[in-house]
Amino acid sequence: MDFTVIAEDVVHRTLRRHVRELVRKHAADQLDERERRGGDGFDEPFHLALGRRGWIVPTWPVDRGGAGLDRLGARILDLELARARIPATTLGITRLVLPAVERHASAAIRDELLAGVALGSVRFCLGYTEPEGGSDLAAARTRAVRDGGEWVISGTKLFTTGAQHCQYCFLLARTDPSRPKRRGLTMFLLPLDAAGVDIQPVRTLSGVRTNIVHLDDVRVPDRYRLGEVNDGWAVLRGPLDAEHSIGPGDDDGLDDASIGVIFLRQLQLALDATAGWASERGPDGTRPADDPVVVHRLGRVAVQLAAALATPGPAGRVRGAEATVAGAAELVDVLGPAGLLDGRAPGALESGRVEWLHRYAQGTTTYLGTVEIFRGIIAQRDLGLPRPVHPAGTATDART
Amino acid sequence: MDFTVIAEDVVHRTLRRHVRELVRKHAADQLDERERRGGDGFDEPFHLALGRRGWIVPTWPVDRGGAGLDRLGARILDLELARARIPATTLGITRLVLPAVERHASAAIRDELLAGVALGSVRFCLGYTEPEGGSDLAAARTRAVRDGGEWVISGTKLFTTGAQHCQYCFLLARTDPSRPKRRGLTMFLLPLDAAGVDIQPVRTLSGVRTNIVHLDDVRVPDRYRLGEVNDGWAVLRGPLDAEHSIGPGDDDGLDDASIGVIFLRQLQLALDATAGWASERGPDGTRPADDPVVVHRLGRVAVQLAAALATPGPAGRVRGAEATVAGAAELVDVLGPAGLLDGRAPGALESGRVEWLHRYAQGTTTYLGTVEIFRGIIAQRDLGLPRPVHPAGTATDART
Amino acid sequence: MDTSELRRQDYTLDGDQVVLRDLFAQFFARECPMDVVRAAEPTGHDPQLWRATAELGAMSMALPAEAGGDGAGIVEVALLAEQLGRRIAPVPLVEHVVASRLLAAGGGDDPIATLLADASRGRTVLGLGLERYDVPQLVSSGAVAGAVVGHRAGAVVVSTGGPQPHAANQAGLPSAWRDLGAEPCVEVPVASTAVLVDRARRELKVLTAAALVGLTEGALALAVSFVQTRRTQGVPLGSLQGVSFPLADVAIGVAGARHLCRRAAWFLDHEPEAEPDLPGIAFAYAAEVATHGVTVALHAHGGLGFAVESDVSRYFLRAKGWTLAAGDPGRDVLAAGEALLAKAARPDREDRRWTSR
Amino acid sequence: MDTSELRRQDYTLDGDQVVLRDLFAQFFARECPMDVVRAAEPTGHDPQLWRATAELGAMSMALPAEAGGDGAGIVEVALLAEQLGRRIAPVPLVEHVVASRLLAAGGGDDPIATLLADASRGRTVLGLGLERYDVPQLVSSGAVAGAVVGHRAGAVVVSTGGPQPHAANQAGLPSAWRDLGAEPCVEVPVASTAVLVDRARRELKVLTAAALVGLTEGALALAVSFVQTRRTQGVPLGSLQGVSFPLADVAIGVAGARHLCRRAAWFLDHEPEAEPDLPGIAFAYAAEVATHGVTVALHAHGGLGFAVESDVSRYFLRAKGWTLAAGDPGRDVLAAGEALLAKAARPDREDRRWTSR
Repeated sequence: MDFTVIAEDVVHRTLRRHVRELVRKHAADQLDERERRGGDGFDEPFHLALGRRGWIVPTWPVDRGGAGLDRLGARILDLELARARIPATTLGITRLVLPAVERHASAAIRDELLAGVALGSVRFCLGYTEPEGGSDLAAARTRAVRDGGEWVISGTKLFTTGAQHCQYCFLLARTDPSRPKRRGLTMFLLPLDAAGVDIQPVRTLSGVRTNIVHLDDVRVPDRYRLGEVNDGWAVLRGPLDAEHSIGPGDDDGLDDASIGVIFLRQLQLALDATAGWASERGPDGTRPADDPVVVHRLGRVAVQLAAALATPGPAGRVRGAEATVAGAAELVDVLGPAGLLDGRAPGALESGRVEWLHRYAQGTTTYLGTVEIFRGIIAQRDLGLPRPVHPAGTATDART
Repeated sequence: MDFTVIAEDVVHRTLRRHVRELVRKHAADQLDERERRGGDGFDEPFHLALGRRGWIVPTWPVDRGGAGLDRLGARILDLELARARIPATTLGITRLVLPAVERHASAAIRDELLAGVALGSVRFCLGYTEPEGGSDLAAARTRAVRDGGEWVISGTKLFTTGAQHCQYCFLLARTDPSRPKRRGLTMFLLPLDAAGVDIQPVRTLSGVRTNIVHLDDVRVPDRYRLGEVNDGWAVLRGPLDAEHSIGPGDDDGLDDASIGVIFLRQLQLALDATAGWASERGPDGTRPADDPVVVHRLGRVAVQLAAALATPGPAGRVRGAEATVAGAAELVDVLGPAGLLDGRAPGALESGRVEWLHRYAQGTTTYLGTVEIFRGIIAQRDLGLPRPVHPAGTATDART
Repeated sequence: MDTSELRRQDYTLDGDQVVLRDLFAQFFARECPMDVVRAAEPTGHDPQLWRATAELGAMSMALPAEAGGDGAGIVEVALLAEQLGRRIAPVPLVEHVVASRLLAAGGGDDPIATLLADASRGRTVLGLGLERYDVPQLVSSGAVAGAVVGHRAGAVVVSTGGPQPHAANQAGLPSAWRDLGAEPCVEVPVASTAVLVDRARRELKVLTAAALVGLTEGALALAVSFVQTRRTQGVPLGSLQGVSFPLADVAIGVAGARHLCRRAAWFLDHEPEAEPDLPGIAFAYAAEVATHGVTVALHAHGGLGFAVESDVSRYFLRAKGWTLAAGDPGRDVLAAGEALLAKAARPDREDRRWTSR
Repeated sequence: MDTSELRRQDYTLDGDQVVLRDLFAQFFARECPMDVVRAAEPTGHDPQLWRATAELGAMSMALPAEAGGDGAGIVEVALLAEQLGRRIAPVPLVEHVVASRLLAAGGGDDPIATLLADASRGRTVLGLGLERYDVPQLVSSGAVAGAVVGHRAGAVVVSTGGPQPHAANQAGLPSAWRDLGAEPCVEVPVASTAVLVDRARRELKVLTAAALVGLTEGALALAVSFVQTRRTQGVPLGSLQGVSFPLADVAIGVAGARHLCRRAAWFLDHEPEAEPDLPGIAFAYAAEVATHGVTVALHAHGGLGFAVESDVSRYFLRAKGWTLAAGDPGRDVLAAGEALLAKAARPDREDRRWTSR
């Protein structure tokens, strides 16, 4: 147990200064506002600038394209980027997929890919979900059929956020429909510039763009396969566990309790904004903070936020999302109708931050796995409850 | 749509006066307090007194033991009994079972039984639930085996509330284990004074006694069978639908929205009591009602109470129970630790009414069918969602 | 609500009301498919639908006969509001009807009579601005309302400054900031401003609650239809309790909120002073049910619900905005607590407990 | 909690703490099976368990070395409280430890020193009475506490009136009304009453929160074990999402509340002024989790949970009583709101937003 403020030595202080300078130089502190108006979780100049400094893979050695930072340095970097509210969806996904690429990519492409990732020129998006399957990833129907040294891939993938800025899609495909569903899957790094790849934008409530990717007989050389044929589930597992906040992690207190912190940072900003609003006199001369019921309602959000931030693993994912949804609704109620104005409308409160949060929050219960998936994981893995029994006789294992 | 105060004519006014006189004469307005200290939902002298006036079956003609009341008269009677907080568990269950007895009892016993019910000398308890089955009533294992003109019945029934004061148990038993589970059941009116019946008390959190009834080779003449052999599910259906607040009902506005009103009357009493407490100065000189946060919390309970009272059918059962559970917890918090004192302890608040409600409430989500049963009914019957699919291939129909 | 009181508890619609409800339901189903909703999003108002609604008689039905109306009550308008909500129709009808009824209390002289006649035919949109008169307020139909009915010390007034620039908002409402005090304005001669404004507030709450009931039911219907047709893990998605139970909870909320609205509307029409806190209670509960309901319905669609193209997302976006246009439901919760405490302190309290003596 | 601050976020127990936790867990599992809990119900206190707890060193561990203690912190006592809660042990240890630490601030002179020495060996039960001194207050261990530590204007005092008649209560607490001002009493010489009483309140909240975490986990364990072994509709009861998801929600609450308690305890020990509202937040959340958790756990048992004989009913009965003995969590929610607003109004607010400039 340790919650001390970490003493920074001169190296870390310098690093922090350098990150802030980079942010200022790229006016990256304004990306957040652009993002809320309708962004796509990515800014190429800034991403490449990170790459030039080795900050995409900060703990890798400099000669591999990293910055040779220790874990503390990497934490400082991440906190500074978060503090500056840098949109980091594609950065996060690229980092999530990276270990699977390191471990499973063929020798033919690995070094080039890793170097590209470090530089910022190679980015990954996820190709898991399909129109029919929902959160049952193992039901993937996208077909990959071997044809000599190539695979011919057809199917449709949803929620391939960032695909328009990425070079590869971390793709789950069915290679053997005759085997039990998890044993007939193979992972690929699908080059997104291949013929037959069609990326269609999908706008989400938060303003962020995601995509549908249609694959129509896309020919992919075998060297873009990750891991063994029909062993895709094992390859997928690493990124999936990381995304689900499962796994041992490091014990040095340099990780957040759960990946839910991504949502909760937004809730915190909106709560602080609402508290700021409540502390000032409105046009009618009253101070909302003088009303105990308002104070109590803000206190409720503060308690839920603190609890969610402390909740670990998959539990933290669920609490993070649900605290964000409930908190957003409460803050909107407190602000009243002006709190729902578009940030650019006259009289909008707090630049529309709460209005945006209210829309954004609705994605958090699905994004990176539905809360139902996580409840299933907790019921089975933490509580040891029996798996749901389905008619095929195959009980569903939520620990996926 | 009609919520007018109903004008009472002289007959109804007289009836109301008579009910109040009966309550006063039996000091029945004190039964409530006794009940909360640990009652059993029944007071024999009062029940018999009701019978003498024809008020157990108030709408039956006088010559059949009723009071010949119209539906308005019956409503006045029930409201007066509720206002006086008469414990009426056994009365309610007896009335619930009565239509099935009228319809399905053999000629050999029917008239005697109906006359006894009207007099108050014949009362019924429910024999549905078993130790293993939980709310899956159709899984009943209590066996009834034919032996000439008799049945030999063995098994165990839980939650046979009132059995110690009843003459018959409305019993669900399996008569043919080889048939699909709902088609091998038969209903009986099991005489509780038969040899082999063992009634063991079970105390509940609310202080009210329920029972486990063990049946060990109890011999029951065939005339106590209700309906056809193996057709018990159809016999059970009527009382079950009534209990579940399903069915057309009458459109004269003389019914409560749902059976949940039973719980909600208790919540209302506790809320009124807490409001009364909050309106007075405490020992430290402050008036809780002067604190807006207290007012807001009481307001929340008031809103939930009003909503639950208006919610019809199975939905009303769920809201009634859940509003009672949540409301009790909130009221306890508002009262503070003294609100949890036993009603007889010095300094107890409002005679321990809220303390008692907090315990009582926990039974309401199970009593007369679990809230999960009702959610299933609503999902399938009202929303048309598909039934849960279980491995045996038999989808579960919640509409039972 | 006194559970021992001998009142009818009849929530059913009579024959005429069923006909009316079905008429409104068919009207909005026909005139307001989702593409109409989407097409109106930039401004939040569809003038063609507005005219059709006027032709239906929706704007005059609840006016007194002297004002050319049919003398229908809030009960009937609530049936209309529910069906409007069911299709999230982009017309600011609820505010308009409440404002018209408030104007109608001013009697039959010009210029009020002309304004009212225009309003009852839909030629003018009336907004409602019941917040403080001396500071600019966000009027939910202020971008299309030719006139806004408000009040200042002791007087009901109509500000006729005409539509103001649209204040874009999440809910797709034709909102605008209106500074009523700065607009040209006419005083409406009424007997008691306080009583009428209070009455208008209560009507607004009940009708908004009814619209929210319809809105929530509409979102629920989309979710039910979605999970009925999808499969997961080899079984229908909607057969899983993790999916069906939350939807059942929404249905439970809708059933109760609908009844509560009907009750509140009936009391407004027949015994407005018998349960004065009921409109606020119905509104607070309908708001809670809507907030929860649209979130559950959207989530039931998985990631697809989060797409701007999904129909359910349109319902989600309106739930909060429609609510807040009628006030913060937290205020009504507080008021319900105050009403409870006022009753607790009443001298007749002991009388209601006669059996304990 | 500032998500951008560079603090360690290490919630894990170190080796010594794991040993301690396991020791406490084994102790209560061994010494406090359910029959001990039930046997103690009439008075809410088990003197034999009390003595065993004293022999374990639980009453002296968190006292300073000068007072014969081991100088452990609230972190360690919280580990103890959690395990005590896990078995709903009928000993008023939390109040006793907090009261002892408050006394220990008074230095080493008699009669305080003797009282403290007795308390640290369990020979006297110390109660905590931090409500207003001038009116009788319900002291959660007042029926067994020889002395109760309280405060009046500017002074910490110990009232030594001895145990008072038990006030029977739902939670099975050894509560009694104590009129501290009317009992014989000793003033405790301390530097700052306000600071120490505030500190004691915060300790009480954190330790109560820890006890509630253990209590909720205990109830959850019973429910899990129940639904693991039952079948319904041909499948294991616990395999239905309608059963397993609510239990998962309880587990989610327990995981978060436990971490929040650890964090709050650590800050009390190391930087008490860095996050002063954290004890209240941890308490409010643990109370919410416990209220919800015991209800879900009881309900998972079906009708059997509602029987007095069910073990889970004992957990249910204690959750609220243990909570309220440390105060109304609604007050702490309000305080969290006040702290937030105080921060919002602080001049350094803009500094925290440097990137927006």
